[in-house]
Amino acid sequence: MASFLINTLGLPAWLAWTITATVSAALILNVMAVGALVFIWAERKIAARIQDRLGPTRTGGKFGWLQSVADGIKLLAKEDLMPEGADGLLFRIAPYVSFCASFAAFIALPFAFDFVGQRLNVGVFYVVAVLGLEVFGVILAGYASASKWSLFGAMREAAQVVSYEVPLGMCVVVPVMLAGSMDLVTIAEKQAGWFTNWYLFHDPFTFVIFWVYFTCAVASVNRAPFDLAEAESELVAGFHTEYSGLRWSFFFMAEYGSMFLVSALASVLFLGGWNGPVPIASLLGLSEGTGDTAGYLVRLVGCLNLILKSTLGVVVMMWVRWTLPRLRIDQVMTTCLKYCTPIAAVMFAGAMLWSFFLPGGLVGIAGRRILSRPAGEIREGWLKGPGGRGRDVVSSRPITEAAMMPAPLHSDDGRRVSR
Amino acid sequence: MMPSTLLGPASLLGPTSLLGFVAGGGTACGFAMVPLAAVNWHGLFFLAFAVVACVMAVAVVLADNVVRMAFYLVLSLGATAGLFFLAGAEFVGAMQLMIYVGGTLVLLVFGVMLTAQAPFVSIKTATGDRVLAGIVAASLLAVLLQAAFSVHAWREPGRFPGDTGGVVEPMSTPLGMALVGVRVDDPSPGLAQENGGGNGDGSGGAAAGGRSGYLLPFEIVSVHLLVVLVGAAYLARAKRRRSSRELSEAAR
Amino acid sequence: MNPLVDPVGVVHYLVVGAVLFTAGIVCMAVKRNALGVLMGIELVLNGANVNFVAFGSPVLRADAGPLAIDGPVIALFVIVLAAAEAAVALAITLNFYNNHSTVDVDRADELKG
Amino acid sequence: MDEPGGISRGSLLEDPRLDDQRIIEFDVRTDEMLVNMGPQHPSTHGVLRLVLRTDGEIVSEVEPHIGYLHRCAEKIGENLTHRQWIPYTDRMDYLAAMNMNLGWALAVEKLMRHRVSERARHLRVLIAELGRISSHLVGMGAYGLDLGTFSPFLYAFREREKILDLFEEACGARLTYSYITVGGLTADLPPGWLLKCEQFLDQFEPVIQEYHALLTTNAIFVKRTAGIGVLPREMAIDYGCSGPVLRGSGVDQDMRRDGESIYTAMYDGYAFEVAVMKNGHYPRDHAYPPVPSDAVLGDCWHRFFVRMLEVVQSMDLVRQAIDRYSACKEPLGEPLKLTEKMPAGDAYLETECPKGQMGFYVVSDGTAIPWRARARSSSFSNLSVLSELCRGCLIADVPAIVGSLDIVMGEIDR
Repeated sequence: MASFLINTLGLPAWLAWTITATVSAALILNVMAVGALVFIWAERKIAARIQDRLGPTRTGGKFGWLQSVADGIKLLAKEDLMPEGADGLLFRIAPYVSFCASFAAFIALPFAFDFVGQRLNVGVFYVVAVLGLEVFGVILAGYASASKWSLFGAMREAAQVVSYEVPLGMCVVVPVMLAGSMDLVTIAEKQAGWFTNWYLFHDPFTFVIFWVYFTCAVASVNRAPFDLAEAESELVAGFHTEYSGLRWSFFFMAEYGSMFLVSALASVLFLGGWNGPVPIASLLGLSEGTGDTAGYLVRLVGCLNLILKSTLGVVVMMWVRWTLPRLRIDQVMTTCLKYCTPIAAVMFAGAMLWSFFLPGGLVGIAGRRILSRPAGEIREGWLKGPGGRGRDVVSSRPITEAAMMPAPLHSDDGRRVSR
Repeated sequence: MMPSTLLGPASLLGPTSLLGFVAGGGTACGFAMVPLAAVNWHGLFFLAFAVVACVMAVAVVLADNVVRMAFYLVLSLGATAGLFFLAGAEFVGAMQLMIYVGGTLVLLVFGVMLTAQAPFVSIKTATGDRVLAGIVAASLLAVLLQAAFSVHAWREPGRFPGDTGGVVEPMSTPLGMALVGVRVDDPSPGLAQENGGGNGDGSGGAAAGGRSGYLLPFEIVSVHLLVVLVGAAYLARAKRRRSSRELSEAAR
Repeated sequence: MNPLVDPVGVVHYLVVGAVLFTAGIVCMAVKRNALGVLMGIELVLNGANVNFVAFGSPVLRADAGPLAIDGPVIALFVIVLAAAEAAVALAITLNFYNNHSTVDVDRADELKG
Repeated sequence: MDEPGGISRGSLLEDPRLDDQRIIEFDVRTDEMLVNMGPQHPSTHGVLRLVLRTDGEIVSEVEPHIGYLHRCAEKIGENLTHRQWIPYTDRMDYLAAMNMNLGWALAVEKLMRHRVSERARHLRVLIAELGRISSHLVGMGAYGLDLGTFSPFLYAFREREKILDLFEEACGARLTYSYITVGGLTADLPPGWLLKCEQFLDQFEPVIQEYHALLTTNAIFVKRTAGIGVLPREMAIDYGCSGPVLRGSGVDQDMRRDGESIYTAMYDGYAFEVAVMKNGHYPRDHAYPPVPSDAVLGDCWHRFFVRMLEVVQSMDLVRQAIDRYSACKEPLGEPLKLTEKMPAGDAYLETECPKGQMGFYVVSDGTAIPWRARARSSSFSNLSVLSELCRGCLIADVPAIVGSLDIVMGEIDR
């Protein structure tokens, strides 16, 4: 798009890039905002169905499609209150901090092969790190509200999220290890093909660790049964007790955005990303590279695939929320430190040993390397890696940029350059 | 071509164009001094991040409220992470976000907890101290800037990120290898042989070359972290015990 | 030298690093709040980090050479050690608060605990 | 250095190491915080105000403040005739208004030495036990809400609605019935009502298994309630607790069996076993889920479980009452006149209401208007034990404990 603007319209480069970046940012923002609207509606309907009710039925037609929009308008029109004694600056800025963190994490999230705001070499790491910043807004809100309930909520959130980052990180590392890359695009590409290639089914350890990841993800985005920070029966509304109107809705957009994000991350890391369970495209002889329109369609289907999987994750979170009671803070910490962390550590070690000793998977022993194709490649890549050459600036030998990469990255980078 | 670049436009921009756009909000677009067509993106975002980092650092100094100080500090550190991304050190940037900013988060929590009582929220600095500090700061800054500008090689303009052919060089893999003791840029001949052998573990050749890997420092740091963890837990342990002598005295 | 037009070079980063470093030093010097002093230390380390990354960045200089790895690695070590340092410093602050009921470092003028 | 107040008393901190003389101080010095829970708080069941003294998440002291719903009901009772006061008893425990009506009616009947007809007796049992089911359904659902799960609340209300429908058909009201009144009931059941009631019971029976699955046996629910807020038997008796709170502590007392004869006569011929743990097990008349291993007698889980058992027990009683009621061929009889004079003297009667033993005291000077009308609230006594139970618990346990006491502010403040 930028090159189109530069070459065809003759815009200055910086303007072209500004426009391009704005469009991308707007698209991601749309994913988040519209996603939040849809998810809030879905949450109402799902909760209603679980509770033997109907949920919204009138606003905007039969299924209450426009209920979220109506809510949004109501929130916009609501008075924005700030308690006396609050720290004005921090109180005002806190919801946006939360929202920005959630939003910024979307930048590195690939929706399909090339549908990514910014492909980052350290994508996984970046997403987890930025997601962890969301707690920041919550703490600021809790402190700045000058309310004891808010403070309780903030402190709980801080303890919980900081603790859960440990097992979450350990879970995330496993697919990174298997793929040999922290690039989300690469990780998802490694799982192309039939659903048996998904890391969920890579080995028993990854299967277990997916559920650990999901638990930790639910905890780190503050959803029931880990929604201690806003536990309405204990802390009134926790950190957002004093918020109203638009600022309050920003907290909610951040929450739903994060929910979608961790689900999407789970899809990319464990459920094959944009690859469907059946590689229809490649069976039909299509790929991302064949032709503009066909490739675009393939990517579009992939995008739908990913959104579908993520939505499934979000729905499961809702299902859990409307079924289970809330844990107590000490039980939440016990779950994290006594169960999730050790399990994640053991599973990490197990997955490591598995991919070392059984790079071809169980079937691989039998001589058929259909399953877990990537693991073997990564090992080869690692062995080959040190033998590659350093960068040109030092050595007198001509060295290609790709040579310093492990083999798997090499190929896809090459593809990228060629495009 | 159009569809493929719809969402992936920024490969020429350096890694953080979008992040930069969000964070910087395009604040620096209004520089009227230079012809607009000549503006380059990298510099624009560098400016945005640099301004945020510096201004927030100064704000940390000027603020009195601990929680606000921590907030400014986080913004400053976050902007610095952006600078790291711009410099191509993506891994360091992400690390900075995760560990540094996360660590500051704990600082903030402590700030909140320790200053729940009003008197500690803001401990004012004497004006004389401020003036004195200002003088010292100015001279220190002058020295540092002079030093920075004194070396000619440092004043050379860098490359446009686009010069590398649009591919962001992946930094994390060589970094990780360096940490386990393997230098990918090591031209030592030993590696070539190993490569030919096909089953070398790669670590043997590192010592042969001039540049060493970081396996030992890495291990030391990990042990250090463990020690620090134990030490911090000890310092902030839950209870203190009376010695047996004191006990017997108390009993008498 | 204009960063808007020319490519950003090492010296630009050095200036940022210098400002952060100075701010940190001043922060350490003038803050009476122990946590403020701690934040000053973080700023100083961060300023140093900017320099490490700048010197090692192949984007900023053509002659980065082996520093392309050394710079980031050292920066990583600094970050990790800063985190460790923060943990210990916080523990000390906590102890200090317990003994003196304040976090004002000016009141820490006796050696016995 | 002085020890932070209250922290060493906590049940959570009942750690043998704390008695260690060598420990002289807590290193992390903490400050206490006074937190106001209520009167506008989602989980204080109305307008109860709790002042929590907390140390971090640990509650060292809870002080209930009551009186936000005081409506001078007892004083009003001195200006109305006995039957006119019935609607005011509706508004005491508005979740079990039928049982409130019954309590006052029986107290006045005791003073007047009035016996209602057999048919009225069985109808009263039927209605009162239905009222008990509906009250326990609210208590159970709201308890789930206190613990952070929303769905059981609506499941419970769904069934309660059906009971309210039955009540509405019988007396025209859904919340404040004034159905049972001095000298009988205001009206007989409409035709077909018994059939509907039986239909309700038939479909309600399997639903209880749902409640057990969602709450009673749910792992998180057990973790949140088992061993929390343990009320020892002696303390329960000392504080005058009653109802499921008392029985949850293992005290075998139920006014329907142990009360005064005018009340127990109502249940003559009815077979029921008091829902209390005896010799380590609950009554075995139905298949109940087993008691979890970490539940201690007298904790929140047991109080909750007793309520669940009483729902089943009341269903049995309702079935029996339906049989006996339909067997009665004599007429229902008219209630006493509004201005029927009471003999001079006084009478006090405690009945087994869903929340506990509700006592009504009436003093008469010979007119139809009581000289004194007083109510002994069961929730009031049950609430008084709160500060003992909450000592040293976590903040999240406070709603769990308050919810397990199942109080109604309308009854406490009157």
